[in-house]
Amino acid sequence: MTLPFTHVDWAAVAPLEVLAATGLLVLLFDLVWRPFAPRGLSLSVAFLGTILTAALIAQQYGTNVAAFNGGYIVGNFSVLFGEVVLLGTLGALALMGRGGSDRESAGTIALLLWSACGALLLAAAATTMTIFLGIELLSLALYCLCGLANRKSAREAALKYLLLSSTASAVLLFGMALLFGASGSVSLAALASPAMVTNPLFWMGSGFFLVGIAFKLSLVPFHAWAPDVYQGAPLPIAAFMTVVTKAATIAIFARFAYAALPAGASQMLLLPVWAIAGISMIVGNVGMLAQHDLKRLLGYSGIAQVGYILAALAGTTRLGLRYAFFYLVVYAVMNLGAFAVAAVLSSGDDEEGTQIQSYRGLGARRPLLAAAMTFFLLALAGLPPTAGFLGKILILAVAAGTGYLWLAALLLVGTAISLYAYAKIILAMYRPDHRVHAADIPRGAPLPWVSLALCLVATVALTFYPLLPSGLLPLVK
Amino acid sequence: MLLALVLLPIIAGSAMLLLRGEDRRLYRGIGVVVALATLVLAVAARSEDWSAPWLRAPFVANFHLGIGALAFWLIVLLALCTACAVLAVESARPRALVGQLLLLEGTMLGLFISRDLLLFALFYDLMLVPVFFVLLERGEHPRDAWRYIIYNFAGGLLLLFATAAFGVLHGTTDVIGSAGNAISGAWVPWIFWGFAIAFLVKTPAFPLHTWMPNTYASLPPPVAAVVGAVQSKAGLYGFFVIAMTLMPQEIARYSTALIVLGTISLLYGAVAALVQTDAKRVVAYSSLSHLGLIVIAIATQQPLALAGAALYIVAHGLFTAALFIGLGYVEEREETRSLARLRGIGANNPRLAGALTIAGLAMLGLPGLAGFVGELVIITGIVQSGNVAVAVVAVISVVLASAYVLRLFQGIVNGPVAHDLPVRRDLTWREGIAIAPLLLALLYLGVNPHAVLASGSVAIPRAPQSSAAGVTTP
Amino acid sequence: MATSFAGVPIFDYEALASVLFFIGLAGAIARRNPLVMLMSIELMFNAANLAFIVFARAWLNNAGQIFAFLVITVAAAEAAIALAIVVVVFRSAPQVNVDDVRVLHG
Amino acid sequence: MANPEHVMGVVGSYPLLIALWLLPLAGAVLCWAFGPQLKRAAGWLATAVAFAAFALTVASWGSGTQSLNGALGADQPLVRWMPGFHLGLLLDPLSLLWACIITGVGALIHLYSIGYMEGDSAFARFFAYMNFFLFAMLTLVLSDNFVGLLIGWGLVGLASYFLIGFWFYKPSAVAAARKAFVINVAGDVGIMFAIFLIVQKTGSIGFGNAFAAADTYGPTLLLAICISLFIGAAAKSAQVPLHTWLPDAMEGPTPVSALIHAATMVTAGVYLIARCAPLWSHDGNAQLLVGTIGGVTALTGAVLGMVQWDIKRILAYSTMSQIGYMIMGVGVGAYEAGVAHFFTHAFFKAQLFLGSGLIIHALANEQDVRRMGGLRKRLPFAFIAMLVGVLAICGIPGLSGSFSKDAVIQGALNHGHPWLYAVGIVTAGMTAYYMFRMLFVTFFGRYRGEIDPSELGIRHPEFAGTAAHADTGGHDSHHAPAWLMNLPVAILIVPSIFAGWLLYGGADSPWHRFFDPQFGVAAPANVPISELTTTLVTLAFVAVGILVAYLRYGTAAARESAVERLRRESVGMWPILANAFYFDVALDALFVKTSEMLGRLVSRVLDPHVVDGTVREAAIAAQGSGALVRSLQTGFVRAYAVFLAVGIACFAAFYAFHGVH
Repeated sequence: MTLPFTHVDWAAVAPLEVLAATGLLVLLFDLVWRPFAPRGLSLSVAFLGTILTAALIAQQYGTNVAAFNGGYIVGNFSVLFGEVVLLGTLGALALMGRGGSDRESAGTIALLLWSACGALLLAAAATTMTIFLGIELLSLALYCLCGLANRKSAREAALKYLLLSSTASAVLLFGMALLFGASGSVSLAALASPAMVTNPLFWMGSGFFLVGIAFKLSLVPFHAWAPDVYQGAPLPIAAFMTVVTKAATIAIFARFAYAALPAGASQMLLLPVWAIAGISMIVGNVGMLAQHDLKRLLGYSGIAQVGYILAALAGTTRLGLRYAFFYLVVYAVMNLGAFAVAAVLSSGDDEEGTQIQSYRGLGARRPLLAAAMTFFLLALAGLPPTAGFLGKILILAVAAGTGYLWLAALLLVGTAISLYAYAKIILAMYRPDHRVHAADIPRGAPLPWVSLALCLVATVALTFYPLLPSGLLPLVK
Repeated sequence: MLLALVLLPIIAGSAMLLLRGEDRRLYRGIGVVVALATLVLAVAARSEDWSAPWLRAPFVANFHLGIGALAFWLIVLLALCTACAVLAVESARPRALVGQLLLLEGTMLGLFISRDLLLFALFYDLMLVPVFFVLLERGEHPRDAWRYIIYNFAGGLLLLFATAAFGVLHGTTDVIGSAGNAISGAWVPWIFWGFAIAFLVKTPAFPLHTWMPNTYASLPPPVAAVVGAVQSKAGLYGFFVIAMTLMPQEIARYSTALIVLGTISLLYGAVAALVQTDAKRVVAYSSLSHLGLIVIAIATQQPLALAGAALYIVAHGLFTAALFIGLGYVEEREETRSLARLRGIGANNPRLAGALTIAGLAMLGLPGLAGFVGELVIITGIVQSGNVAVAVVAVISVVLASAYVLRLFQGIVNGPVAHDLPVRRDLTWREGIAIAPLLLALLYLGVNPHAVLASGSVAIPRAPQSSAAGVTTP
Repeated sequence: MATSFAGVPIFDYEALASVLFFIGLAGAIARRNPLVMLMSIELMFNAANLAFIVFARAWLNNAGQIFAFLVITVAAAEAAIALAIVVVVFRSAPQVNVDDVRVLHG
Repeated sequence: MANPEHVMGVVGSYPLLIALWLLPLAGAVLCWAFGPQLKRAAGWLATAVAFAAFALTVASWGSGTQSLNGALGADQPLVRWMPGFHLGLLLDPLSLLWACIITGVGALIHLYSIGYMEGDSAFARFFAYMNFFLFAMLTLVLSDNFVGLLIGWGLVGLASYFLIGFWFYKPSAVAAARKAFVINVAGDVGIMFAIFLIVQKTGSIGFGNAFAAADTYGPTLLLAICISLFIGAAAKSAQVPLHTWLPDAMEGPTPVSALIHAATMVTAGVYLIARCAPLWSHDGNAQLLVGTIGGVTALTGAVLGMVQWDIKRILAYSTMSQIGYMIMGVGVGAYEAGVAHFFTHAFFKAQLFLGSGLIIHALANEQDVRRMGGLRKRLPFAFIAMLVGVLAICGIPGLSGSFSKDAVIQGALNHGHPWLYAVGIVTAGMTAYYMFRMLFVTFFGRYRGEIDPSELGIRHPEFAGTAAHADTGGHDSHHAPAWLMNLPVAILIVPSIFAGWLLYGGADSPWHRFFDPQFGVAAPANVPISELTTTLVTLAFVAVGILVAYLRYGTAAARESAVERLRRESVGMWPILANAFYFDVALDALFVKTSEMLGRLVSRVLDPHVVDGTVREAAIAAQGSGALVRSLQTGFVRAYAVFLAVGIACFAAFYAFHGVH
């Protein structure tokens, strides 16, 4: 018996292998050298491995390989989304270097890397099977990661995420089963057949499939887990989830929406998604208004931001995908930046520093940090000169171009509300009468600072040198 | 050099925010030098044109900078106001204030020299930030910062939308200051109102003005001077270079609506100014009234009215800045702005009283000062466009203006000396120099307004666009 | 595509799978014991599995069967993690009730 | 107006004209900037400037009266704003006359002020304002276009404002200044409006173009232009109903009242209408309107003048009444007569004011005639000055007033307005009454300054213009030599008596020859009443007026019972007269109260609750929805699962529906 897969197939997944192996190496090194270099070593290995993976993926740019019988398709699409995933991973790793207890740090890092493997898999997955595999790999690791802090809230977040996400996975899986029943193939390519338009199984399967996707994207009404989990999870993990999970899931959604739908059915089929994307923009932003915890607030913010990204995809145009990707990158950068500021300010596992109350008077005590935080919040709101501004205008342009004006209108309303919410934090930082409340704030570890600075530079640079890759169209075969 | 023009104040301002120490003379000195340097640069770069590519899709956008006819005078006004405002800074923490003022100047400079709609939109939102922070840190109530940012940001969002839609429709946003970019179509009304509402918020005009009295009252006087004098003109400038140039049919079609809004603003601001007890609020509401007149002028599209509008934009900037700075001196001396308490300043501060007098007279449109020429030419244009009833309302507002200006000015300057208020010395040389250029400019433009008047009638480009270096088609 | 399997129409299998799925969903919502919720979720997984196998048979495509095996494996891993998390959460609790877990809300 | 650009004068370069125009400005700036250094010299400097300006005016006589190809006078272009907006100076007989009075009488009043303002803490500032006023007034009369005229119009209003409110620590002065200014601005916008209409029609602001097109406007537009211009004239010249500021303006120092509120500024309306004679001549309706308002004003002023007690208010109402004559004259088309009355009035009214100033100065700022009496012996020079003025204003033959007043009255008849003719004659009688009343009460009888005010019926001394509460900045501590104040008055006596003789001789009079090129031939005097008859009838009415005044105040018995009589008259005065026909109250209720009420409505109700309220409600709604979202997020994982299930159900329903279709 010969293996059905060739050298080409394995070469295509080489980056995943490297990343997975890095996770193993981290554990191994930790086992051997733990007494000497508790955390720095694990982090260094993880950084090196991730950067190596990123380099390997970058090498695949411009190639076009359908590995594993079309289950894993390497192309510009997978490369670019993979890089975003790794960007998020690096950002999360950087936040891990913020001090606190060393307990289980190697395990955490390893799990994080493996979770990122799942996300990388999703970026390239083109069959329902690989998609399921990727989602589960991503999620299973995250269930653990969420609970890896010695806090009641962290454990609760893990439980909630576990129960709800598993349910959603089951729905997704059931949808996949129905899609399989409709087309007789696990390949997404098979769904693009015109015969599917009249197939009830296809419609029901797509519905369940999209519910699963919408849950991962935390779109309303499948969003309820997100604020709780982001608040409860350790800070680096929350950052990871906001960026990596979203990037990977959007990759899947884009592949499904752009390449796997029969012509003529796609707009009607995806209409519910656009609708809940629109609702998410409002609910997410409104939800921010009454929050007292930064991580929770950013969770709500994420709900709305995903809505923006989907608004770019509405109409499923080539340009839309480019701008969705651009906004995704921008969101990743500014979100990581905000988390980096929070990481500098919070120390230890209890993460009291993420309470908005503790930001009071920051403007006077730590002007640089306060300025950075303000910058990222304004970026999230879409004020210039941040890339959030350019991203929004591009999304508006696409929405105007494709005729989804109502999405554009909801985006405008949502953005206005969001500024209200972000301004509240800024207000807390700069209000003169809050100056006295400023508690003693730790200096913070260097890594989050570096991350913060890089994010800041990137957020500005992306405005003036927007990263708008062409040839991003996802393939299924 | 154009790039340097924008970057100089921004870099200087940012650096100032990051530095330490509160040496008032040092920072004031740097600020004045930077502001004057921008003035020199602007004059030197008046005919320059600089461009670099930005976006290729979904529409072409470039970093395209150049100084238009009207923009030039706005820049001169801006640099002058900034220099004076910086010089008038009187704070225990001057560093950040001067820094924010320079940032404000830089962002507004960027706005005025943008030749690309997207770049314009960028600066349009960006210039909110320094003011927001000043309000936040030094305003009288955080609520004012809220109100300011929410209203203006909402306007900015509409501008954003309109810009995006314009870009999609037209294929390029590199259109400011060049002819032949007028668009038409079923969508254009939406785009037009997107721009128009954004500009009306900024100006502000009824009913989008309620952020303004609080903001002006709350801001420290130097910043209030720059915001009231120049930032409020961003919307009007936008009307000139965007709404009028790119959507001439729409502005003609909706001129009635704009005229009605302008007329309501005109009267509304005037009667509200009559009964304010806060000196700065009088100026704020008067601003609503005066800028309403410019909105009307723009809506009529009459060349004479536009010429007058250009002059009045500059004149209003000058006397608003002078008044805010002057009232700042009063507040600093007497520790109150309440007209119920202030009186008799003139007895001990004749120079301050004189400065306030000239600024106030310019505001009420005294013949011979710049404000008068603007009003006269604008209303002449309004009559020429056939809106005689509007002109009647406009002249009524002139009478009301004399009433509220005198109420303000006499309330502060005249009357018996208020013995319950502290007696301070008259204007120092520095304070005098900070306000004198504005007053001299008012006098000069009142006699010889030719150059500025001309800029209004040529603001709408008719000549073909000069080819810009570095621009490639997608 | 075959229309029946072992004398039973495909539609009936589909119906059964659907019923199982919704029973599982109902259980996941209604029960307070996280273990029972997890069991309900497993039921949903298995409903999918059933559908996969039936469709694999119907389409004569063994990818569906492979998928089912994959799901079983993944479900096992998930169960392991789930039990660990449940134990950690309810280690010192008198009873196992998800309604008691609501530090995070709002 | 033969030349195509329709410039009125001979275009050229006239450095004297520019010097004449700018010299007072330079004086003003010098006095203002270096006041503290100049001290008393500021007064002399300003006076020298005024005399120099007068000399320059006389020196410009030749260019002002030159005539070339139909162009009359001198035109000096200045600046160009825009096409059609050219500013320049024009000196023709009309402006020459005004310039002479402004600088000539102005110079004398400057001289007088050095004495009157002696010791005032803001001595230099006063002269800066005075010189500034000269500059503004010269701008007004020398401009060759409506915008320049409007600039001057506004600036004289400003100068007037400054000078009325000169003692700015007096709340009453401040209020009076504001009132004067606001009403004057209302007049300014009238002129502004006329400019709009003219520019719309002619595309130019120049007088020449405007008048050349006089017959092309059409009746409606022409009437609108004339009415707009007249609003300006009425506000400036205190015509009913915009006259209420003038009595209040007497809060200013007395020389100011003499110069601005009697001799020059308040006659700007006369100038304006005379200047725009080509427009008025084309519009009978406008003539009727303006003539009527002039007549009404003359009568109203006279009636109110009869019941005043403040010496300056008596003179103020008399000024108002006399300007009514002038407006009536120029309004109906008797331009030469109206202008002539301005000319003579400038002298005798300035003299009256300066004379009253002598009294006020001597009595330490006492202005209430009830507290005077018997001053004939104490202030003999003032008595002579006042007497000459009174005789002149009453129109006693031979004195200046009689010539011009009779010319106006006769002019009204000549131009077909018999009613105005009658009004003019009746008013002349009333004028004689109140002027002699003032004369008798002030200079005859016994001095009543030591009597308690309440016995004289002065219920609120602080409001009655008495010196009791007027703090004039150490005004009394110094006294300048008497000749400083007496000399100008003495000089003014000469023209007060003789200036009218310029009119003597009908069509051959120097006056007519001077103005003939300007106004053209007067209307044919085809009327049943000759000039001599008019003079005699007027004289009869004047005699009656004087007689009544004598009987009431001048007889020996009346002098004896003066205190009792004055008290009775004061207390028993009709409210309608005491309140000056309620003009103030009506204007206040109509405009001031209304706009303040609107302002309160706007800023206390509309702005916070309606306009901003909408936004605030939206913000509150957003906050509320935030709380709602928060409350939905209960924390119960099963509740979240319910959301999930509901979502699934909705999705399933949607896709099932579309799948089946």
